[in-house]
Amino acid sequence: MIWVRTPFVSGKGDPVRQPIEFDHRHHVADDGIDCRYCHDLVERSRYAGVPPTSRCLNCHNQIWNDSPLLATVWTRYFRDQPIPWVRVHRLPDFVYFDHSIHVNKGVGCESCHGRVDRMARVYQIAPLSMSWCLDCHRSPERHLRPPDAITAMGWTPPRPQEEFGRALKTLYGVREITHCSACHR
Amino acid sequence: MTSSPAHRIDTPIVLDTDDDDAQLTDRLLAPLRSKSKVWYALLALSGAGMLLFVATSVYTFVGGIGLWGNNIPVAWAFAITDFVWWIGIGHAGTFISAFLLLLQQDWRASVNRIAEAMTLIAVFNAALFPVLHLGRPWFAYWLLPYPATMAVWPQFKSALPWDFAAILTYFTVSFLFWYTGLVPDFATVRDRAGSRGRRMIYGIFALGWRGSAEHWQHYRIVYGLLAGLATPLVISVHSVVSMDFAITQLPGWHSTIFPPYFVAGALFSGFAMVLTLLLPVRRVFHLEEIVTARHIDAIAKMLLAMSWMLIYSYVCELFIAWYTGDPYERYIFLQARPLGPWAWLYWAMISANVLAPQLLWWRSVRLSPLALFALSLVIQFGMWMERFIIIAGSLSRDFLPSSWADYRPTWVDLGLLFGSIGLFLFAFLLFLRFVPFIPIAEMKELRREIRGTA
Amino acid sequence: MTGNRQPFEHSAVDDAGRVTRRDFLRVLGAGAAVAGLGACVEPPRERILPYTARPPEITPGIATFYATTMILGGFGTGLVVKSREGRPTKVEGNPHHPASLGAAGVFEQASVLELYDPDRVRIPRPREGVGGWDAFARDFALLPASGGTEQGRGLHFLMEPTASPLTNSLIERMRTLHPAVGFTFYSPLAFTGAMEGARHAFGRPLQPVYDLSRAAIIVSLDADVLDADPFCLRYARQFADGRRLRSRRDAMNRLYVAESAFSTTGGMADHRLPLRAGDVADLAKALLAATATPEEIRPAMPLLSQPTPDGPMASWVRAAAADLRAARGQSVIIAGAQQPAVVHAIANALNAILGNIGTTVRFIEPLLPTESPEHALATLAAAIDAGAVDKLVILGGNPSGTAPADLRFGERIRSVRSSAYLGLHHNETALDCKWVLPALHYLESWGDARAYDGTASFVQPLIRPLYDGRSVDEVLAVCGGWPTTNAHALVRELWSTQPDFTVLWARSLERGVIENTASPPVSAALDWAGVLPVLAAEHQRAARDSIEVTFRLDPKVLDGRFANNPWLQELPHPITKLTWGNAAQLGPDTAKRLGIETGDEVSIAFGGGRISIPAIVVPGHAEMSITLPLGYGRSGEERTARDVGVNVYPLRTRNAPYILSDARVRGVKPGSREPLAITQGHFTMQGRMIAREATLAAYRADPRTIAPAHEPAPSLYKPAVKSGEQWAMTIDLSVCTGCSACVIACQAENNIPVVGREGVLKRREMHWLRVDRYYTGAAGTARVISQPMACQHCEKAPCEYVCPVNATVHSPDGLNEMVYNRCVGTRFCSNNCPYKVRRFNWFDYGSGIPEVLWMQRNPDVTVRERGVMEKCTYCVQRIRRAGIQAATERRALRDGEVVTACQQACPTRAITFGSLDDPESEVSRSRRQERSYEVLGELGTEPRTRYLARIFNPSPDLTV
Amino acid sequence: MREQRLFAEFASTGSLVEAVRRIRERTAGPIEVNSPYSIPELDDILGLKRSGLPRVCFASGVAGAAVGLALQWFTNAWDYPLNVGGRPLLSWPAWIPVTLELAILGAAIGGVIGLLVATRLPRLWDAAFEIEGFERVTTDRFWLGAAVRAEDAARVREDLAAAGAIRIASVPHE
Repeated sequence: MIWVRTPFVSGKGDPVRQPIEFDHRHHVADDGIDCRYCHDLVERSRYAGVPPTSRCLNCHNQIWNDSPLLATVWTRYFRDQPIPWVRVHRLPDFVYFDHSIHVNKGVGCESCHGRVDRMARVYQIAPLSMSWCLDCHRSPERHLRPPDAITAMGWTPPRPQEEFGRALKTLYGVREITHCSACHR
Repeated sequence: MTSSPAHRIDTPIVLDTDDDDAQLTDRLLAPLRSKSKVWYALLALSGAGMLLFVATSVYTFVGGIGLWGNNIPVAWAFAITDFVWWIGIGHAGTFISAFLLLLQQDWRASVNRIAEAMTLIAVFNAALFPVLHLGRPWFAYWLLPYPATMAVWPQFKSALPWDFAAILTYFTVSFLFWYTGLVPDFATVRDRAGSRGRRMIYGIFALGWRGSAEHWQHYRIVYGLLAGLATPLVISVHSVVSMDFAITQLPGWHSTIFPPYFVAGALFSGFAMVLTLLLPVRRVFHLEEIVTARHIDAIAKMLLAMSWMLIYSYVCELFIAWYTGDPYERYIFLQARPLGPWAWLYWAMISANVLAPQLLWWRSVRLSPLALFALSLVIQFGMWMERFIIIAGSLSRDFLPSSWADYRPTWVDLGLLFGSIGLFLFAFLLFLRFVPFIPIAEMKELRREIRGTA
Repeated sequence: MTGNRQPFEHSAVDDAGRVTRRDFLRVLGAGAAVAGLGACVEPPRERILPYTARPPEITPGIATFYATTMILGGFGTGLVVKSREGRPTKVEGNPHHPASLGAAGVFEQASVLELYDPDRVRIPRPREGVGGWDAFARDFALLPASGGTEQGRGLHFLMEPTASPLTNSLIERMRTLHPAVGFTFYSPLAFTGAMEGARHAFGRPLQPVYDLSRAAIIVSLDADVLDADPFCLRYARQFADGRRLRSRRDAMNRLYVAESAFSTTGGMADHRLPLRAGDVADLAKALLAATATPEEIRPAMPLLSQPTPDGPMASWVRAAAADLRAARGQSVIIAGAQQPAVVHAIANALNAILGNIGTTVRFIEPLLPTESPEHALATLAAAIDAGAVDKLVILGGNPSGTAPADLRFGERIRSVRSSAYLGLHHNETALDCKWVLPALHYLESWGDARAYDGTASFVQPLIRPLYDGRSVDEVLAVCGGWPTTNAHALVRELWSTQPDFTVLWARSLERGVIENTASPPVSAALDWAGVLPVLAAEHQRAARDSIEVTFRLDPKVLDGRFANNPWLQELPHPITKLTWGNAAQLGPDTAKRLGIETGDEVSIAFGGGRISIPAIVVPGHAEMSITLPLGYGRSGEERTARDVGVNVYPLRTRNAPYILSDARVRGVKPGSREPLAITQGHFTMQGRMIAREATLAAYRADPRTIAPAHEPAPSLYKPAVKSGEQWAMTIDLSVCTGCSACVIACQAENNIPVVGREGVLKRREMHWLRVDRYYTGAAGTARVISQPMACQHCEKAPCEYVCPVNATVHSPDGLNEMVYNRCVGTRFCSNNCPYKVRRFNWFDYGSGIPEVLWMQRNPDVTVRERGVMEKCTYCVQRIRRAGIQAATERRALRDGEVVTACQQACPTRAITFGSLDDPESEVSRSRRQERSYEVLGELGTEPRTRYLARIFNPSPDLTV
Repeated sequence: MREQRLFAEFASTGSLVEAVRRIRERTAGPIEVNSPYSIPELDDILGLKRSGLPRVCFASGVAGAAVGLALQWFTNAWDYPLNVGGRPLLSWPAWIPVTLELAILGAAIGGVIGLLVATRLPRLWDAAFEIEGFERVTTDRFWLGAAVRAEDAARVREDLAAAGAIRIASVPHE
C-alpha cells in the first residue's frame, strides 16, 4: 500500500533521457515558444501530439542547422525514419484521457505536467494514479484557468484560485465527473 | 462382538471405561505414538489427492476459467457447488462443540475436537474455491476494503463481501475455540512426552499451561464465551452463504427460506461427515469405550432430525413455487428440476437426502457402524447434488428460453472436487497423528462429575 | 509479420525495423491494446514514433471517413468507411447511395476483416520459376504493336460478371484491339432467370427494379428480396417504411411469401406458404389464373386450365389474388432469382396486367451478361478441351470450387498450358493454377462500380495495399500491355470525358455516388407470344412422392467467398442459428419420413456426386424438400474456411444449378459428425411474453393486449440522481428482419472476439448483441419472430448490486457501465442478469491472433483481458466522443447525433437511440407508442431498452 | 522475616480440597493450586474474585461492530458514492451481515487476548516446573503451593500430611 505510492512505482520525478537532447527550458523559457506550436493537436484530439520531425526543421533549417545536436534529426528526417522519443507520461491502455476536453474546459498544461519550462529533461510531476485524477475531478475549481493562460507556465490567478476557479467553472459549465465510463470504455 | 461396549446402547454412562486418570490419559495419547500402517496408507492415498488438487488449481490459474465447463448462462457450477458443500460440512464441528456445550450435552466431549478439526479443515478447503473461481484471482484482494491508489472500494450491497467477512470470522473464531480447548491437553502431551524435542514443541503450543486454579477459572469463562459466540456464527455463516443466491432474481435462487434451509442442509452434511470420520477413527484406534455406541446413536438421531428439517424446506420450496403462480418459479421447480435434463440427478438427490435417512428410524441401523458409514457417504453425495441442482440447474433454465443451455464438467472440474477431498483427508490425518483428538482434561473432568466427588 | 509494414513505414517501425504491436498501436493511437490491462508492475519505458512529416488529412486520435464502393455479385454498394490513423476500422452505409441508403449488411460490415485476413495472397508467384509482376507480364501480356487481330488467340479471361464501367470499358478495349482474346463470365451469384423471363414477357432481356415503398401488396414467389438480393438493403428499407407504425391508424403493407426454405423474407411474411421450389411455377400459374380477369389472360387461358389447387395453397392464392386485384398499380409480384424463367415470365405478366410497371416495377437495360453463367462456363470448358485455350487468366471468383460438378472444371484448368489466378485467397482455383496473383481488396484499390439500378460510384482506397497486389482492372491493363496500368489513372482517364470532370471527380468521391447515372427505365409491353411457350413447356419438378433438393447461397458465406471470415462463420444463421458450418434444412414430416432428427445426417446422391451432411429440422420448411446451403467444406488453403461444414457443390450440375428434382436421398442415423454449433437451444417462448406480436386488427382493437401499460413497479428507493442525457433505445420488432447486420456491426465496432466452433458448442459466444429467434403460430403455419437482445441498461440493474468490487455501476446519464479494468471475474453479474446478455472472457481471446488483425481493432474500445466480463455499452465510446465534441463547441448534444453501431447498420431502421430528457427526441416518441413494452419489465429492472411489439397484417379473409 | 514455599502433591481432588481448607485457615498468604482439570468448587475456597473477561469480550464486540458499520458507510456512502443498481447509498440493511460478523470476530479475539493477559500466558517457565514429580499435574496429580513463615512450616507440613499429601517439597522463598 505504501510501496505503490512511491515514485518507484508511479515513476514520478524521474527525468527521462531522450534520443535527442531536447531542452524544454531553452525552447519554452528562452525562446518563449508556445506549447501548442509543437503539441498542436492538444485542442482537437485525445493526443497532445508529439511533433513530426518536419516541425523541428521549420526553425532549425534556418538556425543551428549545423549543430551536432541536430545530426540525428536530420538523418532520421532524410531517411524518413521517425525519431524514437521516449514516453514520459504513460497511462494504462484502458484509460481514455482526452487532452482536448481538458484544455477546452480550462485546465492548464502546468496542472498536470508542471513547470516544463524548468525541466532540462522532462519528468512526471504527478503520480498519474486514479486517485490523483479524482482529486481534480472532484473539485476542478482548484485548477481552472482562462483560455489565454492555458499554456502559461507559473501562472498566478488574479483572484484567489478557489473563487476564481469557481467562477470559471460555472462559466465553462465544468462538471464534477466521477463516473467510470468518463475514462474507461 | 455384540457383547463389546461399542454395541451396547444401554450403557448408562457416556464414558465407558474403568481406567484411572493415568491409564485414561495414556490411552488417549496412544494415537500420537502409534505407528499404524493404515494411517500411512491413507496418508499416501490422500496425499495423491492433494497433489491432484494442486495440479488442477495451478492449471486453472495459468490457463483460465475456460478450462472448466462453465458457460453463459451457467457461469457458476462445480467450483461454487464444492464451495458451498465444504462450508456446509464445516458446520457440524462448531455446532457440536459450541451448541451442545451450551446445552450441557455430556456426550459431546469425546467427539467435539474431531468435529472442530473437521470444521477448520473444511472451511479452509471451502475458502480456496471462491478465490480460484475468480476470472482474475490475482486481484482477489480487491474484495478487501483497503485504501487503493485507484480510490475505489468494495461494494457491500453484494453478498460476496458478506461471504468474505463471514468465512473469515467463522474460521478465526472456530480456530480460537479449538485452540483454547487444546491448551491444557498440549500441556499434558508436553509433560508425558518421551523425547526432549517433543517436550519443547508441545511446550510451546501449551503456552506454559500449568493448570492453576485461577487460570482454570478464566479459562472456563472464556471457553464458555467462545462457545456462545460460535453458536450464532454457525447459524450466520451458512445463512450468509445462502444469500449469495437468495439476493438474486434468479428463479430457484430468489427465495426467503434459503438461510434456514441452507443451515439445515449444512448441519445435515456436517453430521454425516462427522460419522464418516469418527467411525473409522474409533475402529482404528480402538476407542469404542471412549466414543461409545451412545455417541454414534446420538449423532445418528441428529441426522434423522436434520433430514426432516430438510424435507420441510423442500416441501416449502415446492409449495411456494406453485403458490406464487410465477411462471418462471413454477417452471424451474415443477418442470425443469423433476422432469428436465437433470431429472435423474434430482431424483437421486431426493432418494439420498429424503429417503435414505429414514433408515435411521431403525435402531439396528443406528447401531451398525457399517450401515451408518455407508449412509453418511450417501448423504454427503446427496447434499453435493442438492447444491449442484440449485446452482447450475437454476442457471441453466432462467427467464429467456433463448439463453437456456446445459452444462458439462471438464476433467479439471472433477479434479478439483476429488482433489479437495484428498486435501481434506490429508490434513485430517495429520491432525489425528499430532494433536490429541479426544479432549483429555475434559474427559477426566467429565468423569469426575459423573462419578461424583469421591 | 512484415505484411502490415508497407502502409505504415513512415510511422510505426521501431529501431529493429519491425512493427511491434504495442508501438504500432501507440503511435496510431490505439490506446486500448489488451496488454497492460491490470498490469501491476511498472512497464518498460515505451517509445513514441511520430510521423516524420504528418499527412495533412491525418489527425492522430481523430477518425476520418471516406466514401467508397464495395462490389458484390457485380453490383456496387456505396459505403462510408471509418479510418483511424490510416487504418480502415469500420464500414458504414452511405446514405446517398441507392443500394445502401445508409445501411450496411453483414458482408459489407465483415469486409473490413477480410482486408486484414492473414491468409491473403501476398506476392505474385508461379508454381515454379521466378515470381513478380514483371515475370507474369512476360508470360501473359500482349504486345499491342505487333500481331494484329490474330494476336492473343489462345488467351482467355474468366472473370465474374461486373457492372463496373471501367472494367467493361477495358474489356471492350481488349476485344476491339484483340478480337481473338476470349472472355467468359461466371459467378454463382449471377442469376439470369429474371432477364430470361423478361425476354419471354417483353421480347428482350430486361432487368427489373422494384420500388417496394409504393407497394401495398407484395407477393414473393420464392424471392428473398430482403436479404439475398443485390438491392436488398434498399428493398428492406422500402419494405420497412411501408409497414412502420407510428400510431395505430397508420397503414401497413402486406407480404405474401411462397418459399421452400425459411428465409428472412419469409420470416417477415404476413402469409407464408411453405412450398417446394419446384412447385412455385404451378403456384404462379394458379395465381395468374386467379388474379387476372379472363379477358386479360385470354390467350393463356387454355394453358392455365390446370386442376385448381387445394388446401393451404388454395386459400393463399385466393387471398393474394383478391388483394392484388384490389391494389392494381400498388402491388408487386417478385419471382425468386433461382426460379426458372417461367415463374419470372408469369410475374412480369402479372405486374404488367396489374399496371404495376412504372409504379412499383421498372425495367432497365441489363447491366450484366444475360447468358446463364453455367452455360457460359460449359462453353469455355469445351474450348479448353478443344485446345483453343493455352493461356487462361482467372480474375477473381473461385470457379474450381463453385463450377457445376459435371464440368470438372478444376481438372480442366490444370490441363491448360499456362493459367493464372488473381484472388484474395489461396482457394481451390489458386491451387489449380500455375500462377497465383494477389488481388487488391476493395479498400485498397481504385475503380468504379454500378449499383443494381445503374447508379455509378467510385471505389477509392482507404489504405495503401498491404501486399503486392493488383486490381482486376490493372491486371487487364497489364495483360493488354498498355502504358497505363494504374487503376487510379485508368478510372480518371475513363471519366475525364465527362463535362467538368474535376468537379464531378471531387464531388463524387466526397458523396460516394456519381449523380444522375442511374439507368433510365425502358418501356416494357407484355407480349403473350413469348410467354405462351414457357407456360406450355413442362418445367422441371420433383414427383409428389420424391424429395426435391435445392441449393441456396448461404446467408453468411454466399457461394463460399466469405468462408474464411471468422466473423461470418460465427454469425448465427438468421433462421437456424447455426454457426461454423452448414446443414441440410428440411421440414419435420420429411425428417420423420427419413427417420432422422436434427444432428443426424442425410446422404444425397445425384449423377456422380454423393454427399453426406448433417440435417437440421426447420418447422415451416416445405415438406418433401431439402435445402442445401452452398459455400462450405472448402478445400483451399484458407485456414479458417478449410473443412468447415460440408461441400454440396458435387451435387450441383450445369442443368440443375438450383433445383434438383431427382436426387436419391436417405437418412443416416446417428450422424457421424460432431454436434452442430447452434447458439440457441430453445425456440419457443414457453408462453412467456418475451417477443410480443399481434395482428394489426387486434392492435387497433386494443393495444393493451400486447403491451399492458407499465406502471413503474412500486419501490422503496428514492429515484437515483440523473444528470445530462438519459440514453435509451427502442427496437421495432415489426420491421426487424433478423438479418443480423447489427451483430457484425457491433462486433466490428467493439473489438468482440471470435470463440470458434468449440467455443460456440460450449455456449461461450461473445456477441454483445444477439438476435433471439422464436417460433410462433401453429405448427402448420409456423412464423418466426426475431428479437435483437443486448444489454437493456436497466435503471435498477440486478447485475450492479451483486458486484463485489464496483466493476459494474450506473452512470448519471443512465448507462450500465462495465469497467473491465476493475472486474475480477466473479461472474455474479451474469447470474443475476435476467437477459443473459453479459459475456465472459473465458480465455485470452485478444492475444495470440495474427498481428495484422490488430489493425482492425477500434482504438476507442478496450480489448478485454482474460477473466473479465463484458457487454453492450450502448457504444459508450461514441457517446463520450460526441459529448466531448459538443462540450468543446460549447453546445448541447443534438438528437440523433449519437448513433450506435447496430442502429447505424440496420437496413430497416428498426433501432432508435437517443436521450429521454428530451421529450420530443425520436426515442422518447417511440417509447410513447402503445405497443412499446419492456422485456421482463415485471421484474422491476426498468430497462432503458424497450421493444415495439411486432404487428403483422394478415388478410382478413385468411385465418392465420 | 524468612519465608519458604511448601509444595504438596495429592492423588485425589478430595484430599486436595481438604488440604486447601486447612491451609486457608492457617495462613493468609497466596495459595496456588494446580490440577489436571478444572475444579469449580475451589474458586470459593480460594476466594478467587469473579473474572472480568466477559466485560472485555462485550466491549471488543461492540468495537468490532462499530468498525464494520463505519467502514461500510465510509466506503460506499461517503468516500466514493456510486449509483449501484439504483439502490440508495445508505442501504443499511445490506450492511447488517458484515457488521454482525465483525462484532463476533472482535468479541472472540478480545476474549482470547483477555485470557492471555489475565493468566499472564504464554509463560513457558514457572518455578513449579522445577519440582520433582510436578509434571504429573497435567495427568492425574494435584498440587498445592503456599508461602508460609518458617515457624509455621512444621505445622503446615503436618496439616498437609494429614490431608493426605503424598509428597511435600519446600523451596526457599526470596
